[in-house]
Amino acid sequence: MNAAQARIPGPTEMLRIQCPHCGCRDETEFRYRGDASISRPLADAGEAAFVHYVYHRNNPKGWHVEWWLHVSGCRAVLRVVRHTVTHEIHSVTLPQEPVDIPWEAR
Amino acid sequence: MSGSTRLGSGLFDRGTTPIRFRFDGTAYVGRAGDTLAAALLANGVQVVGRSFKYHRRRGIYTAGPEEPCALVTLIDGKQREPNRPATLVPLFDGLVAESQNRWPSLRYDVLSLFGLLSRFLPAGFYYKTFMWPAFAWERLYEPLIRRAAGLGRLQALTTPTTAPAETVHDHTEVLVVGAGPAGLSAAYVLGSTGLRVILAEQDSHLGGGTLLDPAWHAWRTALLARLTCLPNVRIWAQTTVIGAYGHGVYGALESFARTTSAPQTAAPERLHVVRAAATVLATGCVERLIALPGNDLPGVLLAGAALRYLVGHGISAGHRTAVFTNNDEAYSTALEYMRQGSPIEAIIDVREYSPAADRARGAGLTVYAGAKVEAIVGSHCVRAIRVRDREGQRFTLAVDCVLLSGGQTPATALATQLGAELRWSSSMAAFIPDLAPVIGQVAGSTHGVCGLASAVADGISAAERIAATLGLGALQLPPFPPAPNDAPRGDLEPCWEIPGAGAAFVDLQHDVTTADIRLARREGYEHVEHMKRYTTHGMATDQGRIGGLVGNAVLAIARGIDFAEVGQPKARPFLEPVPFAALAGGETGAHFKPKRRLPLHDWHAAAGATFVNAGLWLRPLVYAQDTSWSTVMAEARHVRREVGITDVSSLGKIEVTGSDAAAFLDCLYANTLSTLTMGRCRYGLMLREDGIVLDDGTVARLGKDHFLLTTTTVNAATVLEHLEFHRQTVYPHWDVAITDVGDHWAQFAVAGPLSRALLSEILENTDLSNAAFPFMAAAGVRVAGIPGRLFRISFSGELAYEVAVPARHALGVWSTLIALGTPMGLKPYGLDALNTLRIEKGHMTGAELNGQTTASDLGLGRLCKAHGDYIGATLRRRPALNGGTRLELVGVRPIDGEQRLRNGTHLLDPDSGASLGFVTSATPATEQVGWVGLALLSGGHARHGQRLIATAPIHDETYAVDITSPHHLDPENTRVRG
Amino acid sequence: MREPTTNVKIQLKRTPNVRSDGTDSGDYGLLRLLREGIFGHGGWRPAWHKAQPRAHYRVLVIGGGGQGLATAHALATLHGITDVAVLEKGPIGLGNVGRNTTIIRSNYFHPDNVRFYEHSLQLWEQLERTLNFNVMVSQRGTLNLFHTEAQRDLFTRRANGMRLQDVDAVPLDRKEVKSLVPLVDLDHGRFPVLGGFLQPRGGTVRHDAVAWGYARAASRAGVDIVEHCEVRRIVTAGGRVTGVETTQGFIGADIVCLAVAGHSSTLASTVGLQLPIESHVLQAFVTEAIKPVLDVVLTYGAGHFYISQSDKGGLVFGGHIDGYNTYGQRGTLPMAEEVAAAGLTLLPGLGRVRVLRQWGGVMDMSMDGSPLISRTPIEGLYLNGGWCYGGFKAIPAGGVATAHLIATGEPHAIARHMDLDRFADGRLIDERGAGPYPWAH
Amino acid sequence: MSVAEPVHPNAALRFAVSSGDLVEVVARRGRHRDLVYAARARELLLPTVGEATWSDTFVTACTRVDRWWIIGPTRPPAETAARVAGMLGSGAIVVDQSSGYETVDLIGNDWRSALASGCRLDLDKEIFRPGHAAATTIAQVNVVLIPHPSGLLVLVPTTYAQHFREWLTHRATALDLPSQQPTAEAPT
Repeated sequence: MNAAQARIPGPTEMLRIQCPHCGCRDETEFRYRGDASISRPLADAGEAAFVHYVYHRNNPKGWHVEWWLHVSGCRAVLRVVRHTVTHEIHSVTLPQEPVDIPWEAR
Repeated sequence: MSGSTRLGSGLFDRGTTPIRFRFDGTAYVGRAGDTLAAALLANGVQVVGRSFKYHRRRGIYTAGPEEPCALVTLIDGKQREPNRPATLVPLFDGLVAESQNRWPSLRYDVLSLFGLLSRFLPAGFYYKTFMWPAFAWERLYEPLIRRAAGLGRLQALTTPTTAPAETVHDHTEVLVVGAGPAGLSAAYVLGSTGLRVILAEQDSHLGGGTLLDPAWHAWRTALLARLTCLPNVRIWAQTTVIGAYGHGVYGALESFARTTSAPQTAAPERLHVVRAAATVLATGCVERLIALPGNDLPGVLLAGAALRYLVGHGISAGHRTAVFTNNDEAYSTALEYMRQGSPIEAIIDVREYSPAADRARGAGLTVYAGAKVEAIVGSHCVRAIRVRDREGQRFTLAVDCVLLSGGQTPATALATQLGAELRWSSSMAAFIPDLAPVIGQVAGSTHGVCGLASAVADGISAAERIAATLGLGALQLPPFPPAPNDAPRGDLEPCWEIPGAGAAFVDLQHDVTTADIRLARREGYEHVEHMKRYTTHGMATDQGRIGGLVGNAVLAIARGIDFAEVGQPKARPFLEPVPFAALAGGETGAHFKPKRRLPLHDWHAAAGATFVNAGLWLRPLVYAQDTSWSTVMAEARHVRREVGITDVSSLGKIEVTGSDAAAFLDCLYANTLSTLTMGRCRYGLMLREDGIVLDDGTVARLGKDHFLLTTTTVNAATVLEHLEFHRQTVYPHWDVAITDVGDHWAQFAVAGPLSRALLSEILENTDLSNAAFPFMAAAGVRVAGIPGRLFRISFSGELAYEVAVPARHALGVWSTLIALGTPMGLKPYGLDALNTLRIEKGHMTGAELNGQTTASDLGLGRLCKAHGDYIGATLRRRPALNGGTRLELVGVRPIDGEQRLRNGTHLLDPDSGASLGFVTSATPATEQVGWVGLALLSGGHARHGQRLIATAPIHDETYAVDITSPHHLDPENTRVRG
Repeated sequence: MREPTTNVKIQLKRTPNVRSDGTDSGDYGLLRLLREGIFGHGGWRPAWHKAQPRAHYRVLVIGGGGQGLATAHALATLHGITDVAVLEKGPIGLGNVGRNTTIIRSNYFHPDNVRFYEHSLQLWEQLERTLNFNVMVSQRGTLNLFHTEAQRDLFTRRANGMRLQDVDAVPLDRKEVKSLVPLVDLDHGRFPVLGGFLQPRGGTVRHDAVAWGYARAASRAGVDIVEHCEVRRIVTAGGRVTGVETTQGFIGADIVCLAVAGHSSTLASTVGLQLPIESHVLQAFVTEAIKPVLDVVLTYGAGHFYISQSDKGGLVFGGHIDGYNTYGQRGTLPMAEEVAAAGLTLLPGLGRVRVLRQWGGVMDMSMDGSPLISRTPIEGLYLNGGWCYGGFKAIPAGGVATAHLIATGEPHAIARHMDLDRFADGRLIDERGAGPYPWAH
Repeated sequence: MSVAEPVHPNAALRFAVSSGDLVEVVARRGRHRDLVYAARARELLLPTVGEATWSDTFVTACTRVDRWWIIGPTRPPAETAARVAGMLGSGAIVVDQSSGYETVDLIGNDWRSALASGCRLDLDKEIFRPGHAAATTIAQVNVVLIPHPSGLLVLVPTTYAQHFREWLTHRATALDLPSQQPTAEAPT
């Protein structure tokens, strides 16, 4: 662990997600839908591009952009920027909104 | 028997009515307000249990949840609840308890022999032995080790007698943990602002340290009176915060004291899930022991615990007591003992000087300063102590009770779970947490603050900082009751271990000694986590609260490093052991998952159906209690020959609407749906992006921009999510609305050669001729006066229709169909018959759509669009997903008509004997002799006509089968199009 | 006991403290214990040598967990390659090998997986002798319950497949289930128990001892075990591995093997490699020690719950992964509630047993739920990872197979299917048919 | 600031099952604003997410973007849906859900304590009050909660409704709130 990571307040595991529509809700109301930093390739992108899209992941130890479906609430798909060590949530946005990534992760 | 006496009344007494209880078969009497531990002490019971490894005698060591020794089994009728610390069990009339880990009795325990062999059984001895001869481990050693396992014996009824526990969800602005002087003050200040506050206290008495100091009783009473007047403050006594889970979420376990031996109906605990914007951790300290020979003998206990027994219960722990300390706290106990007339033989203080020693001497107590207790002596319990004084003189004092105090260790577990940094405090010789202000504040003695008045001030200051964090600005402090000042204090002098001959224990439950820790270090298990795991130090039910730090210090000294550097193992949840039942909450047993009921559930039940679990659904399996193949086949043959009706309401139903709906479906389904004409249905095949089949169903076009999708029962929620996810993330610009109408529509399949005639009779003004309503047609109809929908689709392979009506009209419509249809031969059929019919026809369900098969595997490759993009289009073309040795769908028939074909049977290559695949679905045939089935078979499409060996070793069956097309019945579809 | 089917037993050169059959020549035993007992245990020495890293090794294994230590052990004892170091960022054995629910079994669907895990089970059966360290293998049986006919069919298929490969599998009816595990409530749960399938040779192993035993045997065979040496970066030149940057400086190597399941992606990313892996947390729980009540490893079929009782008496149980990427090792409350609810539904008699601790381990969840023992696109860089939650039971075979791949350049016969290329080709080993959604496996 | 919810251990938790009609309205893409104006012209208020409005005829609640639940009195099948569709015009997709959900009306003030064990939302009466609406999960069922001055409306998917009612009765028993068996009366 490098110095920057060591300064992050310790692990906080259970999630509360600030849904832009419903307010702060428990993780149990949402369904995780994976990495949101990758987008579906265009139809003619070829097999390698789709293999990459379906199977390969950055899986970072740090900030992660990911999809959560608010399945028990508004059923919106949310783009959540979350730290995979501390579970700190930096931002929650809708798919069509610009994503806000913390400067450390850029 | 020596031991303790009840000197008078105590703060916790609730009247003087005698409370009768039994321990190990002997009847005793205690007082209302006692814990079991207090009542045992008062009755002079010194030995209450045996330790885990060496089966040494154990007495009562503490007065709280940190108790490592006095674990008992509570007996309630036929049930036995093991491992309850007697210090936490409130006494009630008729309580029955038993000591543990001894046989045949507490006094004579055969396995105490282990104690004599202890020199051959050091930490980790089992890793080095029991290996020879090879067979003996399985046959001899391992069974013996397992038999010796555990402390108490559980005896439980498989159906619990109490109601299931419930989990309560709570929300608050501030959670204050600990109702000592700091916690009470913080809750009072914050509560006075109007914020919602929850104050959780593990103890059944609020007040913490103020309970044990009579000078503070007035303050405590006055503050509690003011606090309870605040309606926005919830005070939970007997509630332990068991874990801090981040994002402001905490688990808290509330216990309800049992007051009677009458059968209990309510759950004895309740789990709270608390969400708090900020928290005050005023969790106090735990007193720690000093490692020295004999420190585990019955009659040794911690000084603070002894004070609690005396002030709270009026009980003295001994007749002739010595105190061994390295700090000022223990002097309060000695002074109170003296005040109440229980003799203190001596105070042995490792320090050269402290103001408390002066005060004690002034009060007439004997204090040996700069001295040490080198050993506590006694065979069964404490008889004497061996003291070495400042000058090095050794002498023995006859005592029956030793009060130890090795200092106070802040309870830091919650703080570290919240990410607090720990810093070593040399004045406390312990770690003190620093919490990030956005999360909350640490206050009182947890924060390293000594003295009750200082704790109050620290609690107030923590509350002010929290108010500032929450944006409340400067506070007008509420008026506080007058409080005494703190006396001047002397510093603690660290004292971890008094080396000497004999075992000095650091973990009293697991019998871990300082020698074990040094051995671990010598063998290279020198990291604190390795030492813990190798010796099991701190892994007992008490989690090493009173000796954990001592053991780690012994390790640090052995390694010659700093305490701070040796660190300590992570304090994981739970802070106090949580009963399985409390953690599980109410959604257990029959309520573990919801039951989903069909709209016609009651009709099916009344018709005598046997129900089967299909996911969460209850579906009629057959309309009989006899579920044998003969009843199933009677239902299925009736459909083949006449007409049957079955409830398919559990199918998923999704409406997709909007000007881009057709284009959207073309992207989500592998086959083309935009070319579907209005009033028609089409089979739809949906893939995952990796090219594997996700689900299948029918798609009906009800309007230009209006489609109705059906999904399989099991995949209804998955498909809905799949559609919603892709609409929102991949196709967000399209005008598409997805609406789940699964519960709105009830749907019935009417199938069989007579189905057209029957429905023509019943449906109003509807021409069902092939010309007007061909195979795969869809239309709105009125049925029994209700507007509904009619589809000509077939899962059974027969001429068939599906009728859909709003669910609240299902019973009326179904009843009408049954009433009018019965004279024409209509009979209901269940899921098993439906399954028989579809297997014969070669239709698939979850057994074939198993998440591993491709469209090509299932013989549906030709349906997939050759051009254009859709989910799964690219990756389904990967070479390993097509042809070769892929498992492909085939039909299978035993050549012997008598031979039963079982699901899960493997199909072997007759030459090599290698398994080529397996049977997924099998049924007796309706119109032919024998069994038919579907199988997934390596290279199966090329194997039609081959004869293979079927084998099911677990059924001891091997026989020949023929591989066929999966369509056992009517491959030309003449029946469905008839 | 059957002989394991290890294919390669070439002794390239004499390795210290290793007999010709690859077992440790050993000095742990009853007599030694008695002698030390008499003389005060002063003669014991560190179980493994605390090595300082040298400047260069032929093989560097990153990760002092079960897989890494077993790989190094197999390199030294089966292939005579002793110029090996295991680098561990903290003390060894505190990752997943020290955080799991200790279960071993070989009941799988995919024939290649059955072969691999069965080989592992056979190696477990003689591990005490191999390591001269009692890891307390307890073959008490693993019992999977089923609650629907569809589940019974799947288990039947699996059991038949296992029996065809000479692996033990026994179907049990309700009565037999009840007599084996009297605590089970067959009838009152939401999904009554219809029966079960037992693998009698499945069981549990003392997990910490596995790490210590392998470390000791590997160290005695000449492997350097370097603790507190965190690898920051894998170093390459011209497309091949040259060594690693660590907190103790650069260490050169011809071959580097990643055995850091849970954190494979993080290290692979230092050479620009993306893996078909996400890291997810799997939780485990232990209760207070009670006298024996459960004699098998029991798996519930109607919810995520499995449980066994340790030799110390604690009931060890677990459930499903939390289901989102994480590197945090602590348990969460909703999962604790869910697992306990499933457990109490199956075993209502445990209601008054108290749960002592919960914790989590970070899993390498692969995209098809099966592991990776593979070369990588970078020459000299090998991967042992993607274990999902099956890594513990695979330790002996995983070590043997990884060492074989490193030593011979060819995949071991039991692990040919575990390569990285299978994702691009579509040769997926998706036991559950859950698809490329790691959180669903 | 808020005040903790008092518990009345002897009061009854009553609940009734309404037979009212339910319509789900979806705004077509890009037509949200038109739709809200069109509805307002017909005196049908379409609130924003998390809110509910009450008129003499309809209860309208919004728990999803661009979507509304409209609860009205019972009419012959699909008539309410047709009526709403007529009011809203082409900007809306109107789906009859009258059979898709059961409307359970919890009457009295005890619903907050009754739901505290199953519901993860903050039900404090200062925080969740009439005019609000929320979709959440209770007893593993996805429900919509619409508080009103004399109680709470709960929309429960029909096939889960019996499970939910059994759970509610069980909760009332556990809290010592004698529950009244469901009746088929409409609450409005």
